[in-house]
Parts: sequence; structure tokens; C-alpha cells
Amino acid sequence: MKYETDLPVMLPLKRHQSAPFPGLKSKHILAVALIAIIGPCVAFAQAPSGQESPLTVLLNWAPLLLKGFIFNLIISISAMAFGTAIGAILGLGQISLIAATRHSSWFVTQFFRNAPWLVLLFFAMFLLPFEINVLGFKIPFPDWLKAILGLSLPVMANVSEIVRGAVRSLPSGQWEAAESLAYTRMQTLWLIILPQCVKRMLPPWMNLYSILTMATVLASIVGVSEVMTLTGQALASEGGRPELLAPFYGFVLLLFFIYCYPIARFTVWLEKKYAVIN
Amino acid sequence: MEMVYEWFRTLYQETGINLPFLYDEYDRNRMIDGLFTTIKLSLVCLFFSIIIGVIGAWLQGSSFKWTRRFVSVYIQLFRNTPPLVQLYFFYFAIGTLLPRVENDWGGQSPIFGSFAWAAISLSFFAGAFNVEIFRSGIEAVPKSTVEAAEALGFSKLQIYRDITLPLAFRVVLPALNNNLVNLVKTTTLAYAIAVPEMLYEANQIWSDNVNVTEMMVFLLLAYFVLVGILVSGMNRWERAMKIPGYG
Amino acid sequence: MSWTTADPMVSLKDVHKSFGELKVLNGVSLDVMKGDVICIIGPSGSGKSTLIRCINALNDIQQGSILVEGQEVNDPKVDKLELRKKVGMVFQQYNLFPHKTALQNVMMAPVRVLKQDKVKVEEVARALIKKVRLEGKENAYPGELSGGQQQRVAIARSLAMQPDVILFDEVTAALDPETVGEVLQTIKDLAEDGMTCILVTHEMAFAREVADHIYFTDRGVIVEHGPPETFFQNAQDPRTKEFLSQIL
Amino acid sequence: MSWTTADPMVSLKDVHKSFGELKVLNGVSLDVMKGDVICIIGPSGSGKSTLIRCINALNDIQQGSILVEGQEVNDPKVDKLELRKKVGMVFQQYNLFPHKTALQNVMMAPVRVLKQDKVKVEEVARALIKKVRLEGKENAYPGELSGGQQQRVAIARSLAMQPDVILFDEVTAALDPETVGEVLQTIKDLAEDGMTCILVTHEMAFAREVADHIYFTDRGVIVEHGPPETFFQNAQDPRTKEFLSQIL
Amino acid sequence: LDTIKERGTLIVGTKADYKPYGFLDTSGAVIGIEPDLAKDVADKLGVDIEFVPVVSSNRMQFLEQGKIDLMIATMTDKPDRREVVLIPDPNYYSSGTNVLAPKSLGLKEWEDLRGKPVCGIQGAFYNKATSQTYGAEIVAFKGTAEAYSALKGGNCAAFVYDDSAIVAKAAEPEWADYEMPLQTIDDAPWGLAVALGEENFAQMMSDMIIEWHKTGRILELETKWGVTNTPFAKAMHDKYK
Ligand SMILES: Nc1ncnc2c1ncn2[C@@H]1O[C@H](COP(=O)(O)OP(=O)(O)OP(=O)(O)O)[C@@H](O)[C@H]1O
Ligand SMILES: Nc1ncnc2c1ncn2[C@@H]1O[C@H](COP(=O)(O)OP(=O)(O)OP(=O)(O)O)[C@@H](O)[C@H]1O
Ligand SMILES: [Mg+2]
Ligand SMILES: [Mg+2]
Repeated sequence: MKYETDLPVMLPLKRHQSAPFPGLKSKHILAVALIAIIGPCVAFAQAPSGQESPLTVLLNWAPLLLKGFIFNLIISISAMAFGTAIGAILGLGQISLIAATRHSSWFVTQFFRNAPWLVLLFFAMFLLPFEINVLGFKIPFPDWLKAILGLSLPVMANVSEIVRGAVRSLPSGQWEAAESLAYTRMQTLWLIILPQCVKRMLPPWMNLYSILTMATVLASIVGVSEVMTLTGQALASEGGRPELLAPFYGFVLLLFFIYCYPIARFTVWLEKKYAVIN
Repeated sequence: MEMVYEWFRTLYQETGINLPFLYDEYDRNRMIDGLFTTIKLSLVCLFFSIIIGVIGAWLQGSSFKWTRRFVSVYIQLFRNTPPLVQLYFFYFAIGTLLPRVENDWGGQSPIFGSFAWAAISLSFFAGAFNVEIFRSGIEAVPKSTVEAAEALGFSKLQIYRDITLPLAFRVVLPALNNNLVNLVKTTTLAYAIAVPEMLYEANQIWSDNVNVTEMMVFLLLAYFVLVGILVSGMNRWERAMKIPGYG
Repeated sequence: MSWTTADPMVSLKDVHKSFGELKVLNGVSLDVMKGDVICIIGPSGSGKSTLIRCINALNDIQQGSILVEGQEVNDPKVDKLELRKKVGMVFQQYNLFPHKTALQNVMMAPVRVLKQDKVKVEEVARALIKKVRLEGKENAYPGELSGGQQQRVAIARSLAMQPDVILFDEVTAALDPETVGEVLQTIKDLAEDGMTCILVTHEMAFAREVADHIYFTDRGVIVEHGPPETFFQNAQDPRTKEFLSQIL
Repeated sequence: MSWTTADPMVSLKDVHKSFGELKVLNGVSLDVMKGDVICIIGPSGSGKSTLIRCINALNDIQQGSILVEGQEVNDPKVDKLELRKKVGMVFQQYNLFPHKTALQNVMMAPVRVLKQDKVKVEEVARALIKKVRLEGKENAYPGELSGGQQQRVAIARSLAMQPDVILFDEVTAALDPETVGEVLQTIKDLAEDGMTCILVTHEMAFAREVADHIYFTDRGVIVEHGPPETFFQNAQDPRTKEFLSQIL
Repeated sequence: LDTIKERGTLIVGTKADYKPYGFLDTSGAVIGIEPDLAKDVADKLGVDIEFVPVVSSNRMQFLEQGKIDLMIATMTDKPDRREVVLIPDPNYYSSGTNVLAPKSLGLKEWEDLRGKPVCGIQGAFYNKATSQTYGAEIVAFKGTAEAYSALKGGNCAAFVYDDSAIVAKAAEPEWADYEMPLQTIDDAPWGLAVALGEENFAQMMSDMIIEWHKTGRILELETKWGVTNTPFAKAMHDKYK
């Protein structure tokens, strides 16, 4: 018997529903963009005469960097698709009735969740073969594909947890009602449980996507030609001029911000929307 | 101890499984240093990111529009850009703009080294999440409880310190722990600016010994254990912090 | 030895059930004939819900037997799905599927589980919704209905499977006083139509009016039972007396 | 013109208060002398809570004056902390600090706000807990106490600040019937000890017994007031009459 | 060799972050001394050319895999590498290990580095030597850009790297305060490589390399890309003249 209490403070945390980013509008993003441009200007002041200004240099390289950034997005989308597919299966494994499946799914999930993304990326990079033989065909395993696989490992683990969490968060009455109506377990899962889970899973899933997108730059550490690698190469080509670093890295920051910020806003919006309905 | 080392040396000779950090003193010291650096970096970042979270959440609740804006911009900037790029930006871009100090080998070196920048950058990164976490906790504290404190004559600061924060803290502990675990995993990024943490040292060892597989497996296990210890510690803490009679 | 309608529809014999250490049912026996309406009453925690859930195989039992239409429920070999087609259940918390409209909630199981023809099912479903007096709410989502309305949809959903017996577990406990009446009326209609019903309820007046037989449980055993008149007026057992004195 | 105990302890003159468009108080005046126990009654939404919160400066007012011990409350220059040391308040929802034990709840304000010596405060606090009849519950957390017990801790917490007047806002409204009595008894003890009390309550019998003066509010004005006997037996205003007829 | 001609394109693996030997221009194309050499090969074969950027850790596997036909990627010629790929003689270039350090530091010998932080490139074979033999504290970065920045930023006392690149760097005006003060160590020749078994191709490349040395093509390219002529290139030119 619980005493009556008006102390939601002690109840499980509800997602707070106040304005997510109070007073932050597109004009503030503009301000951010401005800072990214001021960076080069500050740098310009230090540039020795007789050289192109950092801003010009950056503009010269911008198209290439943008191409690299698009490659990042391709990596992120592929890794997300791949990780989600496997993670969903793993997540369902975690709620399986077969103890062995459940425990092994749980272990795999925990293992890859506890491992740092970067370590997993190294893991995929160095331990996957350069090519695999399938029925006599040699399928090459280029670096970018390995990067996708490496990044989809943690995505998989996190999706698995998201699925499990969403299924767990449904009241057990839903399972019981379906059971008492003679649904099979499969039917219950596909017709009753999962459709209700999708809504609950969407916000954390998008959050995960955002995190993944930002993790694609890790691929630079293992040498995939994405935006950070290109930035490094561009800086090397410009002779490692230190005053170029701020504008170049600032530019990369800006690219990601422009892509990820709307996703974050949308996620918060979704969260609020579903919080009201449920 | 020597026997264990010997055993691993024999293991290498006989099976080719090469774990030099277990028998080679030079590599062992590197690995131990790496482990300690990882732990040290994690602790420093944990500490500062929580401080940033607390102060940020407080500022975000302030009545000045501009402090709130400032905190929001900070959060959004750090949440929506890759921590690795942040790290580069801090270390290379900001680092070179700051004044220098004379160092012991007679050169001019920046006031902050790579460890310091990793600590700063990662603390700000995790701090951005902590601000939001604490904020949501503070909002979960019923207004009436705060009013009760007000009616008892508590000052604003006292209320924040004695009532709001301790309550909010308990509410957000699960979310906070989750973020802190992520932070520990994120310390591997410091590798990119040559902070000699575990991944960096492992990389050095596999470059020298060409034993990527062994080192990789070891690294995964090491982080699994490290994070596992952290998680179980956090869970224990969560249980200890639970207020009798609730939840 | 095949089952005929002259045999009990539901028959429990010396049922024992425990959750770990906690003994919840300690030898419960009862028989329900076709067309019977029986009410189970008793203090909170006395095992009423558990009892009813065991009949639907939502919980398993450790000892004793539960026969539904002559078939052992607790036999691991029994086809639980077949059993559940015969036994309907309505829960305290309605448990409607929130992502489906009222009509879809009612139609889903016959279409998906019994693989009946969608068009025919829809006809039946609309009739059932009418029967629980919810015409016009067919396309409303559970979230848009009041508690009492949701509970009536839940009853219609159960009926759509054309079960031989329906179990009701405190179906009005979560409702506000105004809507309790509507739901009780629906159940009364059902009982009058000859449906076999097993009800757990705290609504004594209702139990008195509708039940053919009343069982009083305490601490996992049936302490006393009988037809409503004798039960309410001539309770013998001190525990029953005490309970009734508190409630009435 | 300094305040003496012969002057009203709390004195409201023509207080107006609105939330945006909504006028909640429309010129309320009342005086409370030292040692008085006054009860404010009235329909829901009539502004009782607002009135009482204004006295403690939890809400500000737009017009009129509120004097506590001769000092203007609504003056922005007034030291709110000083005021709140003089005025205690007990809320409907107890609002104990859930992370502190009963004893700590009582001790916290004197130690933190008044900077009193911890050892002495503890002595006083234990005495107060005894006074509200909660010996043995010193180390219980609010979550482990019943509503009535929590409310009594809240009263002890207020008393620990040794206020000159205590405001009670429907302190029994959230309690289950059994525990209402305990809390009312505690307040009665206080009143008998000579504490100045301003009570908002729906417990008419209690108001009648304990109050020196009763005020009836409706739509932000005091419609009628008087000593309990005349008030309850000879209400003049039709609104008061209606209200009393519903309640009694 | 036939497949290349059939395909009509020569696929060459070069570095993309190793100015001036192989780096990017703003369009993303690979340019530098090595790409120019590769172009000579393509011209000779009469085919088009395609560049694949490689890094030290994957360049040999690419060749084995057949992903690239030819690798000219600043690779030091070492016996164990010759087991994996086919390195035609003679060597086309050479460099050793040296450091780039501020003049103010006044380095004289390698021993002076003891206890000081020295920037390096991750995976470089001389890191271990520098730290173990001379007691320097290696601070290894992913690429040269980071290392140069760290050096300029004062994060390290010196940058240990290929001497040829350092020579080029020290010649740039903004690096005027830096020097290459030490004796080059580990001087070793670079080898370009083709896949094992490509004997014909290797033979052709041998001839090409001799041709390059004979005509002074290497020296010419060094000048073109702003490198002072290296002793190795001069010596080879003299030898084959
Ligand atoms: N899944 C379970 N695991 C462990 N104990 C359980 C479980 N379900 C019920 N119990 C326990 O079994 C006992 C009987 O529970 P049951 O729900 O059958 O009582 P009830 O008579 O329906 O009570 P109420 O009137 O409160 O619904 C209770 O003590 C309960 O705590
Ligand atoms: N903070 C606020 N903002 C806006 N309106 C408010 C606020 N607080 C109270 N009100 C409104 O002021 C009116 C008076 O409220 P108040 O709480 O004083 O009534 P009450 O007499 O205490 O009623 P009850 O018996 O229900 O507690 C109500 O209409 C209420 O909605
Ligand atoms: Mg029950
Ligand atoms: Mg009120």
C-alpha cells in the first residue's frame, strides 16, 4: 500500500515537456554560422601576407569537403539501416521465451553497448578480411564498407535496447488481453505489441541516428575518405598552416550542426506529441 | 608474477597469441599507464561535466533571458556536433590561440596539453547533456515543495542547494548514469589528439608487434570490464540514493 | 468420456497455486454449469484474480485440476489457443489495444485468430457494439472513450470470439461511479441472454441481483458459498460475516 | 508608529489581486489579533488560498495593504525572509522534503535559515514531534508515513521556526477520513496554546469549535463574517446560506 | 599488364596526405611527385590513369587484392615487404628519419630529445626507435597536418618524420624559424610496388625507374614541387647518366 503523494519527484522520470530549447530559433543558428565565419576572420588577422586568406582557402576546399560530408551521410544511413535491422532481431531475441536466445541476445547487446564506438570501429577495420569468398566469388570489403559494419555494431546494440525497452514499457495487460483472445505469441507481437512500440521507439531511434551521424567522423581515424579525412588531407595540402585549423574544423562543425540540429528538434517534437497522446 | 609473465611468453612462442603487455616490461608499463590515463581522464571529465551540468541547469532556470539563451546555444552546439571535431577544434584551433607559457625544455608551450584539452572538451560535451538532464530533474521537483521551503524562509540559493538539487539528482540518476557511462566510452576519442590512454597505447603496441587481433580482443574485454564495473557501481549508488518509501 | 452440456462447463478440483513461497490458492474446488452466473467475492489479496486467471491458463497451477468443457487446462499438451477461444476474459484495466479503433478492437481477433471473413465479422462486430450501446463510437480510439465505454468495448471484444464462458475480473473497479452502472447493465444483459459468466466483483448489490451462486474466498480457500439470498442473509462463517458487515 | 501587541497581528485593507485578467481578490479587509483563531470558508475558487498566500508573500497583490505585525508585506523593499520567520504556513499537500527524515524536516529551517545551534534545535524538534504525537517516527522518511502523519510533521516543521502566526490552507483536504481527526486535534492543541492561526477549512464542525471568528468568502470578497455561533445560526447573506445548506 | 591495357586505365595507389609526394588539390584530385611519376607510366602504356588514396596500413593489401595495379606511396623498401609485394629494382627514391624542430631549441644530437615530447605519425616504424633508443616521448597523430599544428602550437619539441618532407617544409617561409638539425638516421630507399607475379610489369617498371634517373625526371619533379634535390636522387642520376 502506497501512501498518497503529490511528489512526482519520486516517480519515474517523465520526459520534461517544457519548451525544449527555450527561445532558440533559426536566427540563433545564423548566429552560430556567423561565429564559424568569424573564426576564419580572426585567423585572417594572423595570416602572413602574400598568402591566400583562410576564408578563400576554405571556399576553395568547400565543395570537396561537402562531397566528403555527403559520404558521411551515406555511411550514417547505411549503418543505421543495417544496425536497425540486426538490432531489431537482437531486441526481439531479448524478449524471446527461449532462455538461451534471451540470454545470448542480452549478452551480445550488453557487450557491444559497453564497448566504445571507436574501439568497435577499429575492431571492424582490422579484423574483417579485405575480401570474402562466397561460392568462389571474391567480394571485396572496402574500408568504407567496414566502417559501415563497424558503426552498425553499436547501433545494433542500442537498437536492441530500444526495442526491448519499448516492449517492456507496454503494460503487461496488453499481452494478457491478447493472450486471452487466443492470439499466438507471434500474432501478439506483430499485431498488438510492435505497432504500439513504434511510436515509443521513434524518438530514441532518431536520437541514436543523430549520435551515429556524429560518430561517422571516427571513420577518419581509420582512414576512410570522409569529411574529416578530407579536412586533414586538405590541411596537409595547404602545408599545415595552423591558422587554417579553426576555420576548417569550424566548417565541419557547422556542417554537422546544420544537419543534426533539425533532427534533434524533430525528435523533441515527436516526443512531446506522443507524450500527450499516450 | 614472473611465472604468469613467463606463461604468456610461452603462449606466444607456442601458439602465436601475442600479448606483449603481459610479459614485456616496456609494453606492460605502457598499457598500465594507458589504463590509468583512461581512468584519470574519465574521473576528471565525470567531475567537471557534473559541475557544468549543475551550473548550466541553474543558469538555465535564471530569470535573465540572455543567460538562458547562452546555455541553450551551448547545449545545442555541443549536442549536435561530433565530439571528435570538437576535440580537434579545441586542441588545434583554440589551443593555438591561447597564450603560451615557458616550459621546462626551454620552448614555448600552450597552457593546456592534450590531456587538458581532452578533459575540457569532453567535459563540455558530456556537460551539455548533463545540463538537460539536471534541468528535467529540476522541473520534476514539485513547485509546492519549493514553495514550502520558501515559506520557511529559505533563500533561493539554499532552496536550490538543499531541496531542489538533492531531489532532482535522485530523479535523474538513471539518465545521468547512462550519460556518464557514455562519457567513459567517449574518452577513447582522446586518442586522436595523442592522449596516451588505453586505445592509444594499444595502438602503439599493435603497431610495434603486429598483433592487432590480440590487442583488439583485449581492448574490447578491458572496456567491457571497465564499463561493467562502472555500471554496477552506478546501480549500487542508485539503490543507495533511493529514498525509503518512494518508488 | 466426452463432455456434454449436462456436465459442468468449468470445473475446478482442489486447485493449489503459489507464487514462489507465497501460497495463493490452497485447494479451491467449484463447478460452473452452462448458463450459470457465479460471483466470487472476498477481501483484497484473497486470490480471486489468480483463480480466474488460472481458468484462462494465464497462470499455471501446481496441483489439482481445472476442466473447461471437460478438458484439462493445466495440461502442458493442451492447445491453449483452443481453450482461449472458448473462454473470454475481461480485465479490470480494459486493456484495449490503443492503436486500433473500437470496431477494429472488436474485429481483430475473429479475423486474425479465427480467420473469419472480414465482411461477416464486421457485421457481427457492429451488432455487438450496438449491443453494448456504443453505436456511433465504432471509429473512436480507446483514448477517446470514457472508462465505462472502454470497458464495454472490451466486453464486445470478448463476445466477438463467441466464447462459451466469460470471466470478468473486477471490471468496474477502475471506473468512476457514474459509469459503473452502464457496464453492470451490459453484464446483466449478457447474463439474461444465458451466457455463462464468472465474475469477480465488489458490487454486492449487483452480485445479489445477477448471480446464481456466490462464492466467498479468503486466503486462497472458498470459505462459504450459496445462492445469493441465503449467502447474504445467512452467512455462517465468521470471516464472511465480518467481510459483509464491512462492505454492506 | 511602531507595532504593539494591542494592534492587529495581521491586517488586510482593501486587498486586490488578479492573475492576468482574472480578478481573484476584490477588496478584502480583515484583522487578526494576537491569539486569535480565524477560519476562512467559502466555495472552491473563491480565492481563499490566494488570500492566505498573499499574507505570506507567496503571491503579490495589485492594490491595498497587508500588514503583518505592522509591517507592509507587499513592499518590494521588505525583507521577505524576515517576514517568513514570523509567519508559518502549512499546505494542503504537506510538501515535506522527501529526502529528509521527519526529524530533519523539522530541524532544517532553524539550522539553515535561523542558523541556530544544531544540538539545541534537535532538542526542540524532538519536543515538537512529541507534541504532534509522532514519537518514534523521528527517523522515518515522509514516504514511510501516512498522510495524517506527514501533515503533522509539516505542522511541527512550521512550529520549529517559532512563528507568531500560522496559516493553514485546507490542511486536511488531501487526507483520508481516519487521519483527519489526528491533524485537527493537533491544530486544536495549538489554538489552545494561544497561537495565532488563520485557517482555510471545509471542516465546518471543526471551524465552529475552534474559531474565534469566521469569514465567508465568495468571488474574491468577504461576504459575511462573525463569531461561529452567530455565523452558523444566523447567516444573513443568501450565498452564505446556500453554501451552508450544501455543506452541513 | 594485359588487363591494364584491356581496361584502358592504370589504377595507382598513392598517398593523399603527404605533401609534396602525394596530396589533394581543391577539386579532390591527387597531385604531387608520385602522381606525376604514375602519369609517366600511364603515358608510356598509353592508357588513362586513376588514383586511389592509400595509407600506410592498407597499401600492400590493396595491391594484393588487385584493387590497385601499381603502388607508389612513399613505401620504405624492406625485405619483409618484398615477401608480400613485388618491388622492382632500382629504388626510385630514398629518405631517412629526421626531426623538424624550432631553431631556438638548438638541438645537436638525437640524445637531446631525451625526455622531450616529440610529435610523430601513428604507425610509423621509427616511433619506437626514437622513444626507446633516444628516450623521447612520442606523441603520435593520425596525419601530418595534426603533427605540424601540434609542433607549431608548441605541444611538442620536435617532429620526427621523413627527412625529405622535412627539408621541403623547412624551406617554406612560415617555417623559417624551424630547422632539421640532426643527422638523418635509418636512411632507406623507397620502393614502388606491383602485385606478386606481375613479372612483366615489374620489368617494365625497372626500366622506367632507370629511365627516370637517367633523364633526371626525379630531380626535375623535386624542383617542380619545391623540394631541394636530395642526395639520393642526385647520386642515382649520376649513376645512370
Ligand atoms: N504474478 C504474481 N507474482 C507474485 N505474487 C502474486 C502475483 N500475482 C498475485 N500475487 C499475489 O497473490 C495474492 C493474491 O492475489 P490476487 O490478485 O489473486 O488477489 P485478489 O483477491 O484478486 O485481490 P484484489 O481484490 O486486490 O484484486 C496477493 O498476495 C498477490 O500479491
Ligand atoms: N497561479 C495562478 N495563476 C492563475 N490563476 C490562478 C492561480 N492561482 C489561483 N488561480 C485562480 O484563482 C482563483 C482562486 O483560486 P484559489 O486557489 O485562491 O481558490 P480557493 O478558494 O482556494 O479554492 P479551493 O477551495 O478549490 O482551494 C481560481 O479561479 C484559480 O483558478
Ligand atoms: Mg484482483
Ligand atoms: Mg485552495
